[in-house]
Amino acid sequence: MKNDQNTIIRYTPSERANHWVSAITFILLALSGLALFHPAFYPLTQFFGGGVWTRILHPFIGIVMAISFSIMFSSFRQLNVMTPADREWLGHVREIAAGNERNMPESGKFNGGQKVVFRLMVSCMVLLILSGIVIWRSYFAFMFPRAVIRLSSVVHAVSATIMIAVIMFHIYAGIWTKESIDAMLYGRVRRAWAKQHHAAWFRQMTGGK
Amino acid sequence: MALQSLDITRRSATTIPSPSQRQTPEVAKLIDISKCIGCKACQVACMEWNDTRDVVGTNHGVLDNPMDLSENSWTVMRYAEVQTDRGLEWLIRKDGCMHCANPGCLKSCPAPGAIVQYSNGIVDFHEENCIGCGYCITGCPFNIPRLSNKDSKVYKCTLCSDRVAVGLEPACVKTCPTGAIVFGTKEDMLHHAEGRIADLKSRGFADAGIYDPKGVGGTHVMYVLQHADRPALYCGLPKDPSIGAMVGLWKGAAKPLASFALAAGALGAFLHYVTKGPNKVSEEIEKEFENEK
Amino acid sequence: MQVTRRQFFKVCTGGLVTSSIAALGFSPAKALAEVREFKLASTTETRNTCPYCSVSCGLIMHSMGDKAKNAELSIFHIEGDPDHPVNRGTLCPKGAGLLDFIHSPNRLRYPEYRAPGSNEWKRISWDEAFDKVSRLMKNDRDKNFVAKNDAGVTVNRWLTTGFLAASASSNESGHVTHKVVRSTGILAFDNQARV
Amino acid sequence: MASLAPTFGRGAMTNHWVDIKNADVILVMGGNAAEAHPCGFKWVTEAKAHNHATFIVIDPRFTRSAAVADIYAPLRTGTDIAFLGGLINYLLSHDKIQHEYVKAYTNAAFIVKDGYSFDDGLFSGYDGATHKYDKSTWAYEVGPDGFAKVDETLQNPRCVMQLLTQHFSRYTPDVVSNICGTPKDLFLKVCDTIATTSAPDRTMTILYALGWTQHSVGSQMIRTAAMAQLLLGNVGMAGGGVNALRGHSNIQGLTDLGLLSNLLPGYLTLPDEKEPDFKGFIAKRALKPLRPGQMSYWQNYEKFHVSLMKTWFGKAAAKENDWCYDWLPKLDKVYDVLMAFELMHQGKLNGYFCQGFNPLGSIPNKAKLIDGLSKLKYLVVIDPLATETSCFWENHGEYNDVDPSKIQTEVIRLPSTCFAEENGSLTNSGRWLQWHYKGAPPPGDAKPDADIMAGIFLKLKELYQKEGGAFPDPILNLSWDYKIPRSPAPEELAMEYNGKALADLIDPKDKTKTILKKGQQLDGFAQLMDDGSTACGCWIYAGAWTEKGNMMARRDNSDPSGLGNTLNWAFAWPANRRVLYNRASCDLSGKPWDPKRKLIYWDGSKWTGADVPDFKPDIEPGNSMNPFIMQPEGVGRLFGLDKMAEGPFPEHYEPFETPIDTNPLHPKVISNPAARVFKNDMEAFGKSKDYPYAATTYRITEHFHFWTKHTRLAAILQPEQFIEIGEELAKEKGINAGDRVKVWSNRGFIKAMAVVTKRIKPLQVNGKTVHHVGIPIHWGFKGIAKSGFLANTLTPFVGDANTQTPEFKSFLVNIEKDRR
Repeated sequence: MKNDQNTIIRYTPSERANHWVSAITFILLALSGLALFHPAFYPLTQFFGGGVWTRILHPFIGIVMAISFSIMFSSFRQLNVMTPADREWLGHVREIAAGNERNMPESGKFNGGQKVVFRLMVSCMVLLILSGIVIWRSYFAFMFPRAVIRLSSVVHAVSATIMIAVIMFHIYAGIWTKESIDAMLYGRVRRAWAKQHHAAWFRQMTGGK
Repeated sequence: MALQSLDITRRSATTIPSPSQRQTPEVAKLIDISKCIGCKACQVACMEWNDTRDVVGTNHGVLDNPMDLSENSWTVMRYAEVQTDRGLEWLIRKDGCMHCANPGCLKSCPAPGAIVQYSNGIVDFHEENCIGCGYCITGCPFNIPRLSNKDSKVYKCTLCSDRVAVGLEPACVKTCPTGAIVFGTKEDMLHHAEGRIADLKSRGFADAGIYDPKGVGGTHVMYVLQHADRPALYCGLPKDPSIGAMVGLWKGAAKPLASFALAAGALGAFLHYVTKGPNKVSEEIEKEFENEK
Repeated sequence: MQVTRRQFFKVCTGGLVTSSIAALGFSPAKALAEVREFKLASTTETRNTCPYCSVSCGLIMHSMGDKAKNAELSIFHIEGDPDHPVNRGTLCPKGAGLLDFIHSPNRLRYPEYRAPGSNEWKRISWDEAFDKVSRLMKNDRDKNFVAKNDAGVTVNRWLTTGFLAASASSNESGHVTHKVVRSTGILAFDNQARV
Repeated sequence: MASLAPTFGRGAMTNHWVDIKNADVILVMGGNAAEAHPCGFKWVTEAKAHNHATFIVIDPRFTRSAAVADIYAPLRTGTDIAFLGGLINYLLSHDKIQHEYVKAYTNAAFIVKDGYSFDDGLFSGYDGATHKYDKSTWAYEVGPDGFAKVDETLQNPRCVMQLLTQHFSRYTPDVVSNICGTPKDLFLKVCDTIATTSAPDRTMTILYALGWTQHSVGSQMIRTAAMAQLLLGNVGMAGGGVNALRGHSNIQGLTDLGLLSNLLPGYLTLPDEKEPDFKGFIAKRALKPLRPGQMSYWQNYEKFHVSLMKTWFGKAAAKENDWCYDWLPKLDKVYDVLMAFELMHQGKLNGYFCQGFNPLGSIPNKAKLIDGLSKLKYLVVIDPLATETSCFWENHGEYNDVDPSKIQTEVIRLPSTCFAEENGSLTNSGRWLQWHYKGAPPPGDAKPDADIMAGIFLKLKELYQKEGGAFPDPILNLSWDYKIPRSPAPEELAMEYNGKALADLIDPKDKTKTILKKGQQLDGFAQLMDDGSTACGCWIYAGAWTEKGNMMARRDNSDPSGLGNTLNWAFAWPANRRVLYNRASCDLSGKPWDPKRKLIYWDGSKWTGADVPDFKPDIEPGNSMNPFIMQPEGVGRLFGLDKMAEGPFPEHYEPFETPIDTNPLHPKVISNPAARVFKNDMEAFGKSKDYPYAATTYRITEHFHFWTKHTRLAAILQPEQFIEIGEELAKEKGINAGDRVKVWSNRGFIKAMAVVTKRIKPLQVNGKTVHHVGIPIHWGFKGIAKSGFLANTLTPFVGDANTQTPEFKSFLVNIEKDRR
């Protein structure tokens, strides 16, 4: 997308780069995690060089994602403060799902839905990291009693499921809302897109024009 | 040997049933603690047969040694000096895999075929399939499997599946000098235990009994206890072991629920997309910005 | 852009859908399981007796090799002899570990000699060893042999060298040892019966 | 052993391992069968499981045997005679003896010579200067017919029964409890249980080992037990007897073969220098019956001796030279291993051979041993393993702190094969000779012991042939007609000790019949002759390799009687008998006391049954011949005559290092008055004020002496040296389990890990609290297990007065936490 007047900057290159690090590591984690979670997904271990490599790599990839995710968290934390408008937006969530955006209140850079997603992801990430360390057999598991490990195993599985579901939703939202992916791919969005989906942000960025 | 691979009741991380038409008798090892002198012959026979050697360690102020199960010690004697109403009793328990009918390790294992349960009741680890995640350690109600530092695989008592497969008793059973460990069909072992319990009762052990915990579906390694009412006396033998709610949740409900939830989510998204169409920028706004082009 | 969307679509949705189908029972994972190969399937079996305590448990020793000329037998497994009336196949911890006695790194392999004041062993041949021992014996015996005691009675004894016999060597060794030792007139002769 | 022979006639386990299953009561005392003999101990658990037997353990420590016992009673180490004396008193005073048996099969009715007395700790005839007894009064009254006098009513005040009752009447339960520290109620419970076996249909077996022998009164401890068994009628019975559990796989065999200072094979004895004359030598040993009609089997002594000499010296042994009588070395005293090390210490020994024996670990007072070995000119070690003895000159820090440059001993170390690498036989505790086969070649250049002895001998012979020298005759004439002289085959040697006919043997009853042709193997010792027509290397082993072949290799384990006498499995001496004195299992009329234990019986024409009769097979019941056929009087001895050093009846003496400084029975005679104590060793005894704790050494089940520290599997099970103390002492001394402690006696110190246990409890003895310190042996400065101290650094250099077995089981130490 050209860097012309029709577009405005939504994400900086470093934000984009970091997002994709998180995204890629997440995909790898989801695939390897699912492989170890349900036998049906075990063949996914082939992507990682077999079961043993999957077991070895998964926690290290997790660490990369955790670092990348925490950078993302610190840069987007302020932008994800929930406002009354966001709450109102969330109250109309069924309408937007049905394709009717008319009654939606104006959103800032992130709408209420995105902020909920952000919160869910942060919570899951914290749980995954903590529980992941507890069940990381090679280095840490021997430090914990088995009851804690068992609890952590459940926490890890449940929070991972939620995380995957939320990210699936996140990805679908990106596909469903046309041109959104441009923002994360090229950093810029068309002004029309910005006005349509994030009117308040659009105003803030352009002074209303 | 090839046939043996068919005589499988369960395999870890495998959703399809194993060939299960052959019916082999269920076997069991019975450990009569009232006959055990704690000589550790079973520990040696186990290492000798299985070609493992634990480290030469140090003394820790007790007779136990090696102090715990390890990837090389698949069985250890645990010594408890207990003061009961009969005076001092030295209760010596041979610890090792119990070969549960409903094995927590197998349930927890994510690697297909790394843990199998044969139709004779033996729960065996197949290290070549093991990925070293240690989930079996998490899932075991008796804290038995041990992860090797050398190869990151998990090891435990096989009940000498290689010996049993050719019609021999396990190495520890054969060697036991006092006959505290006996082996046979589970039915015969239960019968043998009855006789032992009657003898113990006649010698004043009113609470003598068998340890074959139902919480794990019964075991293929059973104990005769002088004090069956207090298994904890025997170096913390659990009273009512079971796979546990957490492991049940993790390896039980969570697996299908999560899979279906995710599948449903994906399907829902797809249907939403094809029914409602994409969320594009509205015509009005497109027009508004038309001029700018 | 379109391509990118499709990629996401494929990876996420498609992957999950096929996985879900697999979850319904079409697992491609193959789990073969076999027990460890039975290691005694073809060995040379030899009957023996445990050399430790006096229960004298029967043993079956399993050796690698079939006694063919070019194969050197090496014992790799020992277990109790189930036919033996006393041990009936059982072995105590010492007996069950006999394999490591046979193969102990501290087994002696060669005759060795330690010279007076020396701090080391020197490997010698059997001939050298027998020469040295017999020479030391003869010198001492010739010098100190007592043919008659003070009262003039024939006593024919050699008191300046002693012999401690084994406790686990065979009766045949014991028989020949006794013969040899008494023929020299040694009286300071004992075995481990006391300790 | 030195007490079983005087009591019953033969120094060996009376019964055998499998027979233990027939017992109703099993007493383990002076031993720890579960730890030291686990596979033999299985027959205890079998007796419990299938015979509903009661199992009693008496030991200072709650051992692994005690872990499966029905009754456990503690006692202070070294006080077993007091305990068993109390038992005898209990049996007599509660009339719990088997009267018919005692009257017929023991010397209870025999009249003891006038002059015999016991007073204040000493028997008649004591000489305080030499510490020896004149034993002439310890004898029977002999009538003009040459037979001992008896009183069948047992009422004569000089009869054994009366003297016995009087002697042990002092051992009341209170006295026992005061000396042993055993709670009185427990003592009585034990007595009560044992007393039940006085019934003819109940038996008790006693299993003991070095826990009895390794005391300065060890032999008398065993004798007390043997006497109790006679009173209960348990000797000769299936499931009865006094069973010495030998420590090593072939120590029974090597003792049978006479590898001891004063013995010849088959319990024949070497001549003393006071016996210059062959006839006198034989006459003293070929004992005439002391009662009418007795077998007194030693009457055949000359046959055994002559046949031995024919084996050793072949043609050179002839009637004319009294069968080489002069070639045998004559004793002036007994040169047991303690004496040998004393001589070494005095610089009187120049050369020493250690064949499969590690005396540096096995003989008391290591410091003295190192000193002695350092004074030798040469030391030859024949062993499969790198023993401490062969390396005594190596410096191993505090474990063996010596300076090699100052040790002038030449050491030659010769590698021998181990069991797996040779054919041959071992004799187990139950007297079974079992053949074994080679499974692999030895490592490196190691050779069998027989080849090593042959190599040394042939070289020595060559030197004497070439150079001449001191009295070479026995060396030059030693028979050595093995097919390969430098490597005598085990089979040849076995055939040699079995013996063969040197001429055709004619049946004395029917001169037309030839029993054996010249050169044929003997069937048994009954065929031995005193005219030089038979050769036999060990008369009790005759029958081991007959014309039928190797009887020791027989492998038929069938047991038709169910009593465990597998008569076609291997060969048992004597004459394949499995239960010694089995004639005593029947009453006088030849009917088994207990039909369930029908070992042998009289079938109207001969003795027969599940065992080989230990009796003349055609002697009818009712005849006066009695079951103990080796004894001139034919009966078991309650009164031990002059066979023991300290007295005909056992008496409690304290260990030489006693924690109570007195003997509550007779304070003037504290310890064994007849024990041999060397001067410097007496000085090395410690006193209870400096060394307040009673110590005892022992084996643990994971290890075998000093061998298994060289094997990885055993080293894994118990890797590091430890000692055991009770919780009370640990608390007093501020020692926690797993602390490193220092234990020292008047002779040295060791350091080890502390195992603190409930299994060792303080005992109340003579108004004093006595704590025990348990000291397992097994570690040293060579091996795969962690290096440790040889435990004999601590032990006193004194032995039993009869056997010179060292007092490893009772001495004094002090202990503290090692604050290094």
